[in-house]
Amino acid sequence: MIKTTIPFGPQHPVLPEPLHLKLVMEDEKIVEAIPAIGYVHRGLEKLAEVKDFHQNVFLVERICGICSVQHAMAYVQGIETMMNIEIPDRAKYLRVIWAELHRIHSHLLWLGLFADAFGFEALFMQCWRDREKVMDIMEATSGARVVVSVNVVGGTKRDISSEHLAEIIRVVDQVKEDMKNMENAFLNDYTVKHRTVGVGHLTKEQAYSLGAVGPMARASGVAQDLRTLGYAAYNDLCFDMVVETAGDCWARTAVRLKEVYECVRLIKAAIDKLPKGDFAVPVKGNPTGEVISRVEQPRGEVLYYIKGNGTKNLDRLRVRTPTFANIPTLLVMLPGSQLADVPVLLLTIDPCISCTER
Amino acid sequence: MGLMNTSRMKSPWIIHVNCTACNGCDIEVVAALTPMFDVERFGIVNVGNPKHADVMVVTGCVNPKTARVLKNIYDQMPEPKLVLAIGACGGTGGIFAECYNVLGGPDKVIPVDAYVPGCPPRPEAIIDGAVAALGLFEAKAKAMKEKAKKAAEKAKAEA
Amino acid sequence: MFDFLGSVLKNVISKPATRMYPYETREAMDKARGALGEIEIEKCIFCGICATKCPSIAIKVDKAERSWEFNRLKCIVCNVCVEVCPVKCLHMDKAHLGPLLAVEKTKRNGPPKPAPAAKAAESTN
Amino acid sequence: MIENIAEITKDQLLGETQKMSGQNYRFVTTSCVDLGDGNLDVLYHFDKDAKLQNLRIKAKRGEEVPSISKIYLCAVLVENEMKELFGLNVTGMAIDYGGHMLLTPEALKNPQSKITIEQRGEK
Amino acid sequence: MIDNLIISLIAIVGAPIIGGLLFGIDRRITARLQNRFGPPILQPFYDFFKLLGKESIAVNQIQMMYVLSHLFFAIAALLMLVLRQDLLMLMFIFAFSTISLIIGAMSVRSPYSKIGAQREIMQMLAYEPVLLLMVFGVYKVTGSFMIQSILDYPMPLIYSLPLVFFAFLYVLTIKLRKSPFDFSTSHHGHQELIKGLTTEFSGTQLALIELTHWYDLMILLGLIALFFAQPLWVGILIALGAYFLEMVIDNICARVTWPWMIKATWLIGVGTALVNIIGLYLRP
Amino acid sequence: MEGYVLALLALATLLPAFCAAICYVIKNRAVRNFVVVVNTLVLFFITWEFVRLLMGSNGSIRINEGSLPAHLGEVIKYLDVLLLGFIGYQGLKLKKPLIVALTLAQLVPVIFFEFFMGVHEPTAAFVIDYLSVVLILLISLVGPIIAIFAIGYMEEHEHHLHLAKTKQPAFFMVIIGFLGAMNALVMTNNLSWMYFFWEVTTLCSFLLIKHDENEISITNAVRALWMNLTGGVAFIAAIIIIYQVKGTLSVEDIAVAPVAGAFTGLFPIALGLLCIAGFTKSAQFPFQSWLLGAMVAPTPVSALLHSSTMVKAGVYLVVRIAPAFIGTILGDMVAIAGAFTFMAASAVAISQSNAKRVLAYSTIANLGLIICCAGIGNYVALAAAILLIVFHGVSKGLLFLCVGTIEQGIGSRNIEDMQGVMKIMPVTTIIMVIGMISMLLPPFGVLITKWLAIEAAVSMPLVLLLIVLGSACTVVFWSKWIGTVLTMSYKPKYAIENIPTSIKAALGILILAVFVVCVGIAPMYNALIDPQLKAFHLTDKIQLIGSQGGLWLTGGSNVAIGGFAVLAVFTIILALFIAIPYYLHKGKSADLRAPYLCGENIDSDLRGAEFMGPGEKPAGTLVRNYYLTGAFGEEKLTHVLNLIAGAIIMLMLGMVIR
Repeated sequence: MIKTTIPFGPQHPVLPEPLHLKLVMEDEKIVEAIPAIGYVHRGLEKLAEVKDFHQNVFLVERICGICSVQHAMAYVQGIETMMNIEIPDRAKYLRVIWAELHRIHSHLLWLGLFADAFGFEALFMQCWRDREKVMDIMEATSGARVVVSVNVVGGTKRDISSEHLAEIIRVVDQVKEDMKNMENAFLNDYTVKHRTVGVGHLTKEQAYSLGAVGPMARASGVAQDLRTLGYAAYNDLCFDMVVETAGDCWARTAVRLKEVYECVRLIKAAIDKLPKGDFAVPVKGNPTGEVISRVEQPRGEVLYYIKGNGTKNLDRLRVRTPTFANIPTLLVMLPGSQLADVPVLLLTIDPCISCTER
Repeated sequence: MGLMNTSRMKSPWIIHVNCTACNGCDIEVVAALTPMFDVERFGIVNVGNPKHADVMVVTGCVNPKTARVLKNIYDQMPEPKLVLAIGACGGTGGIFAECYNVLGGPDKVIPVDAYVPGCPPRPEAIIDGAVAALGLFEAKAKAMKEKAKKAAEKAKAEA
Repeated sequence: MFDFLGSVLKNVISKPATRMYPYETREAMDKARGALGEIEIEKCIFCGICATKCPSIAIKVDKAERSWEFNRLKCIVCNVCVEVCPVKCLHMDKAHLGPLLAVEKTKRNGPPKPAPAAKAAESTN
Repeated sequence: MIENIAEITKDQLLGETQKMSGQNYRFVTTSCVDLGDGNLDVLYHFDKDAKLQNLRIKAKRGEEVPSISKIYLCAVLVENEMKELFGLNVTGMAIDYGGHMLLTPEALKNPQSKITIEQRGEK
Repeated sequence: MIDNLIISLIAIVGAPIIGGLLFGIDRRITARLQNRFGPPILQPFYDFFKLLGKESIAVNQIQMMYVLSHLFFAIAALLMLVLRQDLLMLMFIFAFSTISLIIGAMSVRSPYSKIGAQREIMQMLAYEPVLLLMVFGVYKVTGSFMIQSILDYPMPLIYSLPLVFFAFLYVLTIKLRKSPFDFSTSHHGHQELIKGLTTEFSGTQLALIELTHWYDLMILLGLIALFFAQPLWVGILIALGAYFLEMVIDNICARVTWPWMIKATWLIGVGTALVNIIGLYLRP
Repeated sequence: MEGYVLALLALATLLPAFCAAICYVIKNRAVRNFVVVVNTLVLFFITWEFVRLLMGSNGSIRINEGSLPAHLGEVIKYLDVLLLGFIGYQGLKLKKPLIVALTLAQLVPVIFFEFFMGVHEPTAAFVIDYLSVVLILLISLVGPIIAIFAIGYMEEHEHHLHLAKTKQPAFFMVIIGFLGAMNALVMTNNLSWMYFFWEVTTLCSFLLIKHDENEISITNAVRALWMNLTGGVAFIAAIIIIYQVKGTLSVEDIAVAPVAGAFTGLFPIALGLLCIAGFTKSAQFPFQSWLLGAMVAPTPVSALLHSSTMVKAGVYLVVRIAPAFIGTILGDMVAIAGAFTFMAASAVAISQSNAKRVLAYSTIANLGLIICCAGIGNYVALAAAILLIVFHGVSKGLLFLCVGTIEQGIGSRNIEDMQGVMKIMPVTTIIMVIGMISMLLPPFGVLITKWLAIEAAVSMPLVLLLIVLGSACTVVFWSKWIGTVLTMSYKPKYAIENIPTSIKAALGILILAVFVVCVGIAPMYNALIDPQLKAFHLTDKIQLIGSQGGLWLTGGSNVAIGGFAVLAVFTIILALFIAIPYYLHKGKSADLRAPYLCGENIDSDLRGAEFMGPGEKPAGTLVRNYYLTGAFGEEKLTHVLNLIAGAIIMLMLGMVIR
């Protein structure tokens, strides 16, 4: 029997990023899918060894534009642990606010792209329209829309003024309001459900053994969210984990949708409890030793392994990003699905290839 | 101007090529397509297919693997075509220029017509870049015609 | 099936969310980092701190030649150079800068040291 | 500095990993560190209930290290990456990209190892 | 004879102009439905002329042949409509037009183009029975297959064929490649098949395909108008209304999968049309 | 005058038989080829003469028994027994009890009927009317062309099989003999004689399918034999009943519109049995499997069985007796059975990737449509039925020959392997594509008949639904096949393939015939088919006329209620054909780009057949057609469809019994 073999990517309009799949199909049923990466590999981990540890903050932010805040957060937290720096409480809360704003923007972005993957253009536009509100407040508070550069070793780079805090509350409330409409469309619309329910099903055991992280794992019922570690100010903000059990694309959508509400709640709680005081401490000396720092990104757990050698340069910076952990699930989800589901499945892991390959 | 040139200026279809970008520019390019900035006002549509596209929007620096892809996509676009490089990486490789697997900006592989600075540039900057690039269409079309004429003459001479 | 109908119809009767850029420009945010502004070269002491601190090596300072060279297409707009400059001769513009048609570096030569009164000479290469 | 780290030899690796798998640990990733002169440290990170458990083995560049992808399929990517970037010869991977997962055949070999960057500097 | 010639000429020239304008309005309204400003109304014409001016590249020599055949047969179908010929044969000629494009897309070795063509074939499998049943319903009412007889029929057909009209609207979504049925090629670029059917057509070829779409639109709207042929202007208004409905549906639906579409079309489309026709039999 | 006709008649039936004998006896290739060509030319001449004579007559050419040689009837009786004996002997030799049983089931009634009942033979032994002439045209034009094709084909075929001793003499004997039997079958007016020729064709097809003598061909030949023998049993039963009821065996007298009240008793059952005989011969569901099995035979055999002979005998019989059951419940059931076959065969064809099987299913479908039209039985429907016999015969003959040629060229009959055949065999490919288009699209004949069938089926919604669904399915399998063979990448120059002269000649004549019958549809209809329909004395209000280069349906008052100007569309096609050389010439390699492979093309590969896959390894792209085996899979559907078809036939018999 002759089977269809086609390339999928690296230049493909449904993929914002270059990822290549070799698909082998029968009619449109995928029987084999081999991912190929390397289109975004820059060698960033090596570059981090020649830049100094302050400059590396800007470098790790640019591992990925969508989760830059959390990348920087994981990195600076690692360095701070290594150097035993106790940062001010206000900085911790500010980091949480920015991180959660970033999570909202990332999830809205994902929801939009996901809508686009199953051909729902209006929904895509709606998501991105609402996301712009978050982008605006990001620009107002940090000076840039995407790569905000607010985290530095020893705290944050800037403070958020009280007017801006009020503005943030207004915006997140508005986003929450807008989400209601979209939630209905994402979770209840017949055509959308036709494309998501039962597609790319992962059982809890599969998700766990494949090392899935973040919303991928939580949608399969694996209660795993590193914010429970209580880094930054998460310990003080009571935080609810969103877990779904269906394990399909629908559940992943639901998890991310509900996380947006959770983010809104966290931001408001953080602003509520925001202590007064300094937002950064001066940093002296150089990092030395080994440390592992983990942070929950919008896409899941990111792991930083940092090895310092007492100079301003690092010996090794190793980043394991959430997408890297989620790609193996594709090996299980893709075979047996339809060609039309490939973009849906690819997006459902919320791929961030630039993270994956660094 | 002429009807053809007006049409060219008013209907630039783009193909967005992500070389080795960090996603920052990509999401800003996509944001430019969405309601808040809506570049369809200028007739800009993301067609995602080099054979239909007039303007190639490149984000990110180039590594050996994407260099191959970029060249290939560029060759598949019909003349007259423009290339718009987005962001610091699109210009010089930006912060990644010193990485071992980075060759530099896209201009190492294909001719780039306009650069949009920023890391990442705002959607407004991308719109500015697109508008600036469109002005180059007339010259490009002329060059295309001359090239075709030369090829025809050459074929005639050979025959 | 019709769960999104309401939103769509609301959109059609409401005003488009589109900002009519470039016909209408909105005011830049207070803290916005648009682009590195023009250096006040007469203030510059060519200490080179900005160049060493720059994460993406976009600035080159030549003490001997008393020149400050900036590659705008390499700049990642991180604001570090502005923060570290001891004499505050650098500043960040709120508005972004327009597109470039070629890769060009901005080179500014400071006034020669012996004659601080001389006017700033400009050349672009 | 790193908690819960166990130093093992590479012969013990498969056994220890099997044990981890038996105790329902999730595989997180491996980190490879070049110590110079072709000496590599390989750390295997496992996680259970947000607690990390690490294994460390020592190896030389080019040495054979067994793949754990038969136990944890998700280790495939990272093992291919180590093979490609550090020249660690991981054997028996479930999917073998033949050392060209990230880089083209013309690119520099083992670019993240210490020696390469010095060679690069000389050029 | 001279009358027919003049009508044909007007149709050949006028249809693409109106069709193009309607496409422009479609894009504008779609943009508004998405809360965007949208392109100028004349945008399709800009696109068309720009495409004409592009370098002519191809994958093989005779791609253009298929495109021309696609265009010519669409024009032939339009002429059959305005000259009030046999409705059933019109459907066949119209199908020929689509098949030309399918074959053209399959004639290149591009995987996306080929898969798009396969999907288009599946679409034909879905909607062809409905179109033929529609013709049949028309015959049951008017006793003739000629379009002339519909215009001569004293009552609008909609009174006797409401469900057939519904089935036709359903098919219209497929024919206009609107979401939820834009599998083979899509008006916006984010699809698993790139541009599917039209991936390998560029420049002039693509311009002619666009032109054919305009003709197609006019034929389809013309067919809708036939249901309300008395008086014709009501029919035209309803046709425009149906087109607006398609735009709205386009914007409130995700793309479904084609196996589902075939099942649904055979069930809903063929089903409703058949119920209507059986009703006609039972009616004294 | 009569003597001339008699001579022609003898020539039409006996010349092939004589030539067949020569082929068998003189085993010289040159002589054989010469005989085949002469036979062809003579058959062409005979056909022409028949047409000429018929035009000059008042509707039919009749030959009474009296003018035939004496004892011809007796001779045929004995030959009949001999033939059945031979078939029984074959059954014994192959150790197939079923065959022996079925043979006995025929032999006993035949002996009883022919020798002990004292049958009155009808006075008009041969009646050649327009229907007969249409069939003769088909048999004597397409059949010999296939024989000519076989000259080149069999040479290559045997070369391929490395046979020690050529089997061609026997092969050509059967093929040519087959044509004689078919000619006789469509001319005779005597039902029992028709039965004899019917059995001759059964035997011939058995011998031809068995030709390669390998295991699978013998199995399939046996299947063909027993299925057709079943039809034979039905036939002989019908003959006996009809003779009991009507007291005559004259086809003319049987095939008349039933007088009020006459359609009762056993007569409808006899007609039903005749229809079943027709179903088996034209491979209707559930008897389709023999025709599919026949695909193992060399391609000329398939071509012959599918286009002009064998299967056409079945539909000929049904159309011939159609006037007897028009408007009755039997007619309706026949229509449903035919329409069901049309839909079922078209649906199953979607899942087939073997080119010959696709063609086979398409044949079954079209035969179903013919039978369906005969069952509907109004003026338009019968016109469609007869037209379809012609169009289908010509196009399908051409297609089989093309597939055969391509199969020998590329060594595969799988549709998927035909990607890029354009490069190897451009001329054959283009001819084949035109052949396929003529099966699918306007303005070619098969579509026109489909159009007529739909317009005729308005009185029966169920039939209509089946036709409509079936015709959607036909679009699927034809268009994907056309697309596959037309796949090509840029090539500066196309070399014309090297194929034997006989094959070239056969393809050339047939493609010409395809165009001629389509362009000349109006005159052909007016000259040959309309008179036949008039002779059927149909009372429908809706009539079909050929004018203005097309066909037009007219209601009572001469107002067109449907119609199609074939010539107008031909002009467009012609214009497009003229455009081909222009674009072939205009295309330059400079304008060439590789197809889009997501940017991972391998640079030197302009065909786009390879891309850079994972791990920097090149991988091939290949897109297979969709076969929807999940929904239309053959194994899955066949049982269900056979059951339904069987039920329809049972119902058909049951409803007429009452």
